[in-house]
Amino acid sequence: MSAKLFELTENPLSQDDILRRVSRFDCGGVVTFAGTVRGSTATGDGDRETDFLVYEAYVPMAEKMMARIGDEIRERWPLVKGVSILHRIGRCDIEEPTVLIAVATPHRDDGCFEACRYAIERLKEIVPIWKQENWRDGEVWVEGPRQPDLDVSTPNQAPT
Amino acid sequence: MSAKLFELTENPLSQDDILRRVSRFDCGGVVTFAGTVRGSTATGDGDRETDFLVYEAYVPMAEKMMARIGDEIRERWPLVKGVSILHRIGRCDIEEPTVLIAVATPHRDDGCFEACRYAIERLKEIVPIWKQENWRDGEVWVEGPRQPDLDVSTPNQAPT
Amino acid sequence: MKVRLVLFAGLRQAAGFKRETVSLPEDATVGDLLECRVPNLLGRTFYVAVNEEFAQRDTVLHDGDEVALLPPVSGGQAHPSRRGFPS
Amino acid sequence: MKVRLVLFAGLRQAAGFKRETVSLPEDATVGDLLECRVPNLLGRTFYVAVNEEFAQRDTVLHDGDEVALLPPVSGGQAHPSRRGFPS
Repeated sequence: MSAKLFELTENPLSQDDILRRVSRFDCGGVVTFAGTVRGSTATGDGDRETDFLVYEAYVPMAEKMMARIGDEIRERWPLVKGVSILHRIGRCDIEEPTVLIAVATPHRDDGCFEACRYAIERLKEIVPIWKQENWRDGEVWVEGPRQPDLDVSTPNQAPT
Repeated sequence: MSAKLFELTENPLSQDDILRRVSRFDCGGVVTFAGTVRGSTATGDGDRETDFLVYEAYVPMAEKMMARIGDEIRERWPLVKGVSILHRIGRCDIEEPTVLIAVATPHRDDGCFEACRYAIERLKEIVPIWKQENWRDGEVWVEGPRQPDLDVSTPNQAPT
Repeated sequence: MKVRLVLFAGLRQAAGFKRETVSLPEDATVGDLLECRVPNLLGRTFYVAVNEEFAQRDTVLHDGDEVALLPPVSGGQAHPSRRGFPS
Repeated sequence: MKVRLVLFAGLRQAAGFKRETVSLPEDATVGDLLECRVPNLLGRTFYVAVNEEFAQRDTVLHDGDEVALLPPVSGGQAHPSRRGFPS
């Protein structure tokens, strides 16, 4: 099987494709998380509309960090047999998947749900990918929550 | 959208298909569980090999019970916007998905992981589908764990 | 009255038939039907549905009902399955 | 020595450039590079990677290093996103 397990791509993502990437003879449970582009987001001020997103990434580091999340998962959930993380770059339209994360285990109680949840949380902490939100009359690069141990803006930080 | 949300089928299941069935304009997170046919199962006596499975169902009741699981989910996780459950009948080969369950929510913290996990547990309690395991020199209809409140084998049971 | 009896999977195999129409006295219950038609299955664990809803042994039947005998379900996948018939 | 500086997303936009080669004295740190080349960004929250690994302000640089300035990541999806620049 030559498909990469951790990949950034400009092409549409396929859930069937990621299932094939992690499927194994000895696995019976696969959990896949798909993050899709919301066209409408409920806010205190009523619904906010989005037209499309554009993703930019530091590609080699992002793929390295996604592989690291795979390593962290195998350390925390030793029964996990397969992990794949795929992320779009470029323009993504409403309802399109922007990220897919699949985790395969022999049985459904072997950590596939927990590990998949962990992966999406970690992705949003350490994988250098950014989204630009575009709507009718504007655009903005969205920044995620600050990870204090990574922030270099204050000189006197503790080393990691 | 005319595709059924709760369906038994003799055709191969597609994760891309179920994602389309539950995708919505206002949802950004979809969790899909795939149960796939294990070719090898670790046991105390070493690995046990399976050649293929055959699924039989009480089709109208099974689809009704799958829809009921959808209702239970919307009651327990009111932010869930979409639920679909698809199950194979007939012969399923190694690594093929036999069941797909997809749950869509606006954000990933809105219950999509928990509701998907709940659905597979409930499916194994109340949805009348049975698997026949086939291996080199035999076959057997597998029976799941007994649900005491449904068992009619003892006359003096409590009414549900 | 007449009811339709349907059996699935291992129960179908054990009983040797899939589907049958059974004549019963008025006010017969699920239990009456089981004792009359499949007494040999009564030692097994199984569930009963009447018209696609789970029922109990004392559920009263009506003309035209469909009564299904259901082994403990084993759909889905991804759980250790057992080899050999369950006890 | 020379290092390559790369900026992404909102930082690239704010700095007005994407990529640049910078000459630095030996033993210069990440902090030295930032103060020398992008002092105007120092009020913002961002991370630094040296050769694709997260680094700190006092990480010492070497000739040929690639230093990337990374805004807090916002990949994935399915979380409330904010409108307008974060404070």
